Amino acid sequence: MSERVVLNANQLVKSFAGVTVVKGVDIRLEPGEAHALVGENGAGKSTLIKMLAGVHQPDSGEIQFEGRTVTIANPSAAHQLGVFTVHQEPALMPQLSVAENVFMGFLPMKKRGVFRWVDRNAMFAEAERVFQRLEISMDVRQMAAQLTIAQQQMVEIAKSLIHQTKVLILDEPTATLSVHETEILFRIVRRLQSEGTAILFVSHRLQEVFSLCSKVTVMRDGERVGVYETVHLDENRLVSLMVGRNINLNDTERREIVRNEPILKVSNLTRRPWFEDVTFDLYPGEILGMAGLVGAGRTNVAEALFGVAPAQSGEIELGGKVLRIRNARQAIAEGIVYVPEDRHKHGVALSLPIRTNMTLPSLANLSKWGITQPRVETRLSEEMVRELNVKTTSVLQLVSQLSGGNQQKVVFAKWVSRKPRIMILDEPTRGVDVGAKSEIYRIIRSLADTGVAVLVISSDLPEILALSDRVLVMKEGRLVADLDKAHLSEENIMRHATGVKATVS
Amino acid sequence: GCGAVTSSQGGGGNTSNTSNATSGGTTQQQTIKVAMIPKEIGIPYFTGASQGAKSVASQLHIQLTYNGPTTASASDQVSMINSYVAQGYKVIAVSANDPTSLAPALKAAMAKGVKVITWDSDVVPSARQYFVNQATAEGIGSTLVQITAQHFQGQGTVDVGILSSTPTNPNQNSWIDVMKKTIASKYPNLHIVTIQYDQEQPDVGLTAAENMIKAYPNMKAIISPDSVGVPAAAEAVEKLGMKGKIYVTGLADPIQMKQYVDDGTVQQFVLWNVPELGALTMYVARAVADGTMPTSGTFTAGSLGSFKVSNGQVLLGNPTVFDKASTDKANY
Amino acid sequence: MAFMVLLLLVLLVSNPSFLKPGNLMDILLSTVTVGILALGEVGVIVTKGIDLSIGAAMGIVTLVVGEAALAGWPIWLVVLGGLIVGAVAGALNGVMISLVKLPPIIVTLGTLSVYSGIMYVVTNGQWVQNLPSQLLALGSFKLWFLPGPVLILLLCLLVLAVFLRYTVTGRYIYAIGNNADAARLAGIRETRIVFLPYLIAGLLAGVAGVLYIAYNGFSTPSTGADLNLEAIAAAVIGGTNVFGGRGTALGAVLGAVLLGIITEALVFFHLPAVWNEAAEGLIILVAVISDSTLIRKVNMGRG
Amino acid sequence: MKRSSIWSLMTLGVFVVEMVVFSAFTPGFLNLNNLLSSTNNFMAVGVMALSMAFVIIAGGIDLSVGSMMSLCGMVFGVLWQHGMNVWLAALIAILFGGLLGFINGQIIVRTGIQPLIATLATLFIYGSIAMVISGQGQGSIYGFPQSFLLVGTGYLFGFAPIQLLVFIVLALVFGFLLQRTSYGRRVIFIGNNENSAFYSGVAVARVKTWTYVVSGFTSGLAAILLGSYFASVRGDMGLNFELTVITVCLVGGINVFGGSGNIFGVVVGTFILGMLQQGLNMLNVSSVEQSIVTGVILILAVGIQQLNVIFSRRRKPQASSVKQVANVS
Ligand SMILES: Nc1ncnc2c1ncn2[C@@H]1O[C@H](COP(=O)(O)OP(=O)(O)OP(=O)(O)O)[C@@H](O)[C@H]1O
Ligand SMILES: Nc1ncnc2c1ncn2[C@@H]1O[C@H](COP(=O)(O)OP(=O)(O)OP(=O)(O)O)[C@@H](O)[C@H]1O
Ligand SMILES: [Mg+2]
Ligand SMILES: [Mg+2]
Repeated sequence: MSERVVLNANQLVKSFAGVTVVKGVDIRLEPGEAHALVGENGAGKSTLIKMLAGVHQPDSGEIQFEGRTVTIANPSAAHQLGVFTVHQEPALMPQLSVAENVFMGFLPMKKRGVFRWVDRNAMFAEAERVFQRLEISMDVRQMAAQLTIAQQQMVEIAKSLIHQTKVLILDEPTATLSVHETEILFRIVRRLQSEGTAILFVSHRLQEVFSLCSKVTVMRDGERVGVYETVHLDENRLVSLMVGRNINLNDTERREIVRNEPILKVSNLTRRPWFEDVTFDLYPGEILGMAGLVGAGRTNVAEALFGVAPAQSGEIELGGKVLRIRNARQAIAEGIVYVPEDRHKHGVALSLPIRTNMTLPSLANLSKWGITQPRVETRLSEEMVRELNVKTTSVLQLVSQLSGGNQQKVVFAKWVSRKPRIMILDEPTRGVDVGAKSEIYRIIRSLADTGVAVLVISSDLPEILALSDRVLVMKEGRLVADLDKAHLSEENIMRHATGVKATVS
Repeated sequence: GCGAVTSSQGGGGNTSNTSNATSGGTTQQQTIKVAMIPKEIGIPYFTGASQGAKSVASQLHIQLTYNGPTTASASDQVSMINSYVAQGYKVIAVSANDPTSLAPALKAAMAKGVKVITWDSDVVPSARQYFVNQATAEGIGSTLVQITAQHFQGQGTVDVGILSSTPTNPNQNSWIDVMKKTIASKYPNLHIVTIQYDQEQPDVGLTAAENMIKAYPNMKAIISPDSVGVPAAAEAVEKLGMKGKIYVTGLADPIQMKQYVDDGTVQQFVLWNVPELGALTMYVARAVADGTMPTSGTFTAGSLGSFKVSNGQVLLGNPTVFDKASTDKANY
Repeated sequence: MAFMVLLLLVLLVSNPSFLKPGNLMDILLSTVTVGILALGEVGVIVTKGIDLSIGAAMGIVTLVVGEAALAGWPIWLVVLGGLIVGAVAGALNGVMISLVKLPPIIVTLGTLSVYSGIMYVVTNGQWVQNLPSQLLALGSFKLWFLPGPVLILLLCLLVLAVFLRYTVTGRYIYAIGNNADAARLAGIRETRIVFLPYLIAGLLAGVAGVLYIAYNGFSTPSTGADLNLEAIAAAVIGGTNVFGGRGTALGAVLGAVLLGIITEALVFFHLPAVWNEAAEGLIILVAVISDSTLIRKVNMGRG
Repeated sequence: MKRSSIWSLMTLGVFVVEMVVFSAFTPGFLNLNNLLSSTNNFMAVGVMALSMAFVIIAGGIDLSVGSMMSLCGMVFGVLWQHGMNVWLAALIAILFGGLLGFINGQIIVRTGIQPLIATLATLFIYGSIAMVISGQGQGSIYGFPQSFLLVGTGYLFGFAPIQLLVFIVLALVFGFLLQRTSYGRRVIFIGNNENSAFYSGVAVARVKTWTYVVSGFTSGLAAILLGSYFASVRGDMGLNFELTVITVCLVGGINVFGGSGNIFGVVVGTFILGMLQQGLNMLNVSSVEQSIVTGVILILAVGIQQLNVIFSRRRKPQASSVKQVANVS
């Protein structure tokens, strides 16, 4: 039995600055097994994974690899064992080519003289092959700086596929991916599995857990709740194991929307080469979904509406007034706010406290004669922390110390407090756990109920379906469908998004 | 120009209170602390002066501190002056980087009973008691022009380039002013075509000189009143194969010029006796401390001989024109 | 460097003698020192570092080389000594930055002071001059039509460019500068990779120092004081980003050449020298701005 | 925030050690009057460092401060020479500094070129213009009225140097500005994540431009202080000041890459470096040795402040255990 175990971690403990975040967790992986790791934001999943990947050292506990006790002192030690990890936040080298990013640390080389030369041709060819396997068209010579967050995620995945892996750890690899890319990823993972690789898979999309994994380890507050066979579970049961209570994501009790006058009329909005002739209306109180494959141009449309990347032509009419939105400040002043998809780049300042991040857009209102009011700010941000259930010790904690999902709530919080007219949410629940997701859904719905018009861009189809009153579908920079409630289904959306009839698991 | 460097030529009428200073260990003297501050350290010129000063300091019962900024900065000199005052120095002898910036600090020093003299580069007269003047601007400027003019005697218009140190150096500027005036009045065939700067860096000087030679093809002479500039100009002339075609002269230390004089790139250059300047400064310091210094007339500085004093200025004498023979003899 | 071409064209039209091959070679000659030092800065700045002491390190080398030559050492030993002194100066920076993890700007500001002080100590405040002709020959030899120093500059450029672009270690230098965390996750040993550029910079300061004294014929205790910022400027003008991750060897040398052209052009335009720096600043601005807008345009077009 | 306040405490410690060492070795050093009056030597640097802190925290750098100082000094001098009231001339010179800073800021935010290179260029340009003006004005300009000279050399209540008081008041204002105003908050945020600030509706370009404008103001003020202290202004009075000013900021714990630092640290940094020169002068250390000592102390001071960082890093087992793993696999 025990020789069937490739990796066996016993009683791992890790604390940061006196706070124990992983409290004696076991995990066992067998070759060819796909094992899910689930839990709320901040449950300690990434921390556990980082101990297996050599990023963090456990305070106590031991890790056995193929029966022998090992110290995984740093990432290259993990690599030597055959343990490769796709971390939660993509960390690419923006000024280097995609291919170099993929191979960094393992650059194909020819030895000649004292130097080790990079075999560039081999590198580019290899990289192209990897992306072909991923069924993605990617210019491997372009600089990583130009990639969207989803493309970055694909590069991260590609990095782990160039090795002979014994254990492949995937920390929320699908958070930015749409169904299409996710399917491709799963096909590859299944093949690796059949070759004997053990997979440890983290996701907040429980459907994926059920479709990919045979076992699931549930964590809550740094502890292991238990290990279960997925065949013996269903989604609701799993959620209650994670959260300790029942949650219904599809709570659709919504006020009927009366579509009288649109608050926002967008006509023929164009910004080549990103999108063209985008025309749609948005009504007060409506939640409008926007679906599409990665790179369809949704984010670009949002950025045009928010003014950070203004459109070249076309018209934006807000509350009957034609606007030329040239920058974010103007958009915000008009009541348009935007939760960006790349939260590390555009959403938060990681090394500043939660409070500072949450109050930045409202700073003018929160200060008197330009003098800040720390107490007022604290009160407001504590309120937001409570309302959004941000898991933190204090509002003065640095955002970098929060789990990914909680960071997302911070971004969300800074806009909710501004009482906007139009809220554009770009992947609003990327990396957010089920519990928080339902809270965010609740907030989105109640905002909409108070008359806020919401545009939700999401690659998570169940999310689009759960939230939207109406769905726009984008494909290659154009709006290809406007589906009302009656016509909403995953199949229908995917058909428009891909242009072919797709099957969805 | 700098108003401080005034001409003392023709000042012979002033003979009323000639007195001889009693200096050089005849009487039992008390040791005094003297601070000697050059414009900057690390330049052979000032190092030469310090050697001259050191050679006479002990016989004058002077405890000498020689220290200056590493770059020619007036503000560094001010903070040095302040700390010497705080440490109870008797005399401060400074070669000023700026005639006016040092004035408040020096006046404050005098108010506390410290004797202040300047050497090599003066401050406004109200901020010091004596200025030991190495040579008048007239002397330097006209000599440089004169030897150049003699070299080109009988020729038509001669284009001349000037390579100075920095645009703000007061000594350089006053010398260049005199050169211009002398040319205008006596040698109208000389024609200054450009003034460039070496920023006191050999490579900058070399590049500047090369560029001058190329940009002004008719230029026949380079005069550099700066000890970095002369060897740089000579080097440029050699590099561009213009030896014999471009005449190089200026103010420089003999030891620097030896190689260029030896190989014939430079025939003549100008300087005063720098160690003697340092030594004279020490004699003046001693006399000022003792209260035996005359305000005008003649001042006898031990073995150095006697020097003319007028309006609080002690004049070292006229600059020397060095040629191959005298360069070989000089050791500074 | 499109602007550079433009500048050269303007010069050609206004003063044809400027672009004579001999003159161009002279410009290259006058940029050798700054060019080599700028090459040293590239690797350093790519790793998000900076070396403010590079001119002072070169200054020490000029003095040591000069003194050693005057003391009658054989010329190969003199050169070797110069390179070693440069490398040691660079290594000292490197150790404090990579191993002790002190901020590069502070370390090199500190060593700038220390090295400048040492320059006076080495020479006792005197200049180094009247050098033996074997040493001076290093500055004036020619290979066919190429002056020796230019040849060595080109050699340094070639080696460094190839090293940075085509070797594994070179790519690791970029990786660290781009995203040190990601590089660590990829198993790159940070300490070693951060150390290397400083060593290289020191070594190049050694090369530059030997050439400087051999070419200029003398050196003073303040030699190189003006080159610390100029070398950085050349590298940055050539496209090296002070926030790390980007920069090329060729760019740095082109940056140095641009500075050289500007200096010479100003004299050719018969501009009073007090205006030189203003014109230099203005041309740098125009050059960098026009290049960056050009680059932006190209990127847009490509997208 | 937390890390930078640890830093400033450490910095304060370094300052105390420095003072103790100097008073132990120099008999006359701990004379309060001497100490107070010696601050006159470095207050101009301190004033410029206060605003440089803002520039650096916002992710920029300003190499042109010395040249702006020279140019403001010349503008002041020339205006006064042409008969303007000396105080009005001073005010105009300071405002003119703001204009120069505005130009810096606009070049940077409009063209997107690196601040290092933009301000290096204006360092040349402003400095050169100052030289040109001074060339026409015959070197230095002097002879200001006695009342004006009091700014640089006078004492309030007989012992408190006016320059020092100006610096302290300004430090309080700047400290308040950084820690307690929305402007300061935006500066810090931009230094941490400019993109995120932009996406949050912060007028990034305007906030950044203002840091340079303020840097210009203080350069103008420094020119006035120094002009009064030296009783003259000249075209190269600000030469080589930039590195000193930046050094003060770095010693004071301002992060070169922006985002963190505080004004208290800058104040302590000003005194550490200023007193260092004073103390070494009193010890009769030659300027050559001073240069070496200053360099070593600079590295040591920061090294000590880094100790906690280094130790926390050491606690983790490091690369040594890689071999262990290699044996296992
Ligand atoms: N470097 C750190 N310093 C301090 N606290 C940390 C650090 N890293 C993580 N934490 C804390 O540890 C807890 C667990 O974080 P972790 O990232 O492991 O959660 P997670 O389960 O991966 O959550 P998510 O689903 O949101 O990614 C969180 O409360 C987080 O705030
Ligand atoms: N080559 C590029 N250069 C500059 N910016 C780019 C480039 N490619 C993408 N972007 C930026 O990346 C972001 C996302 O663009 P994209 O068109 O892929 O959006 P999307 O369809 O919403 O993708 P997703 O489905 O991942 O949200 C936008 O901010 C866009 O401006
Ligand atoms: Mg996580
Ligand atoms: Mg998107």
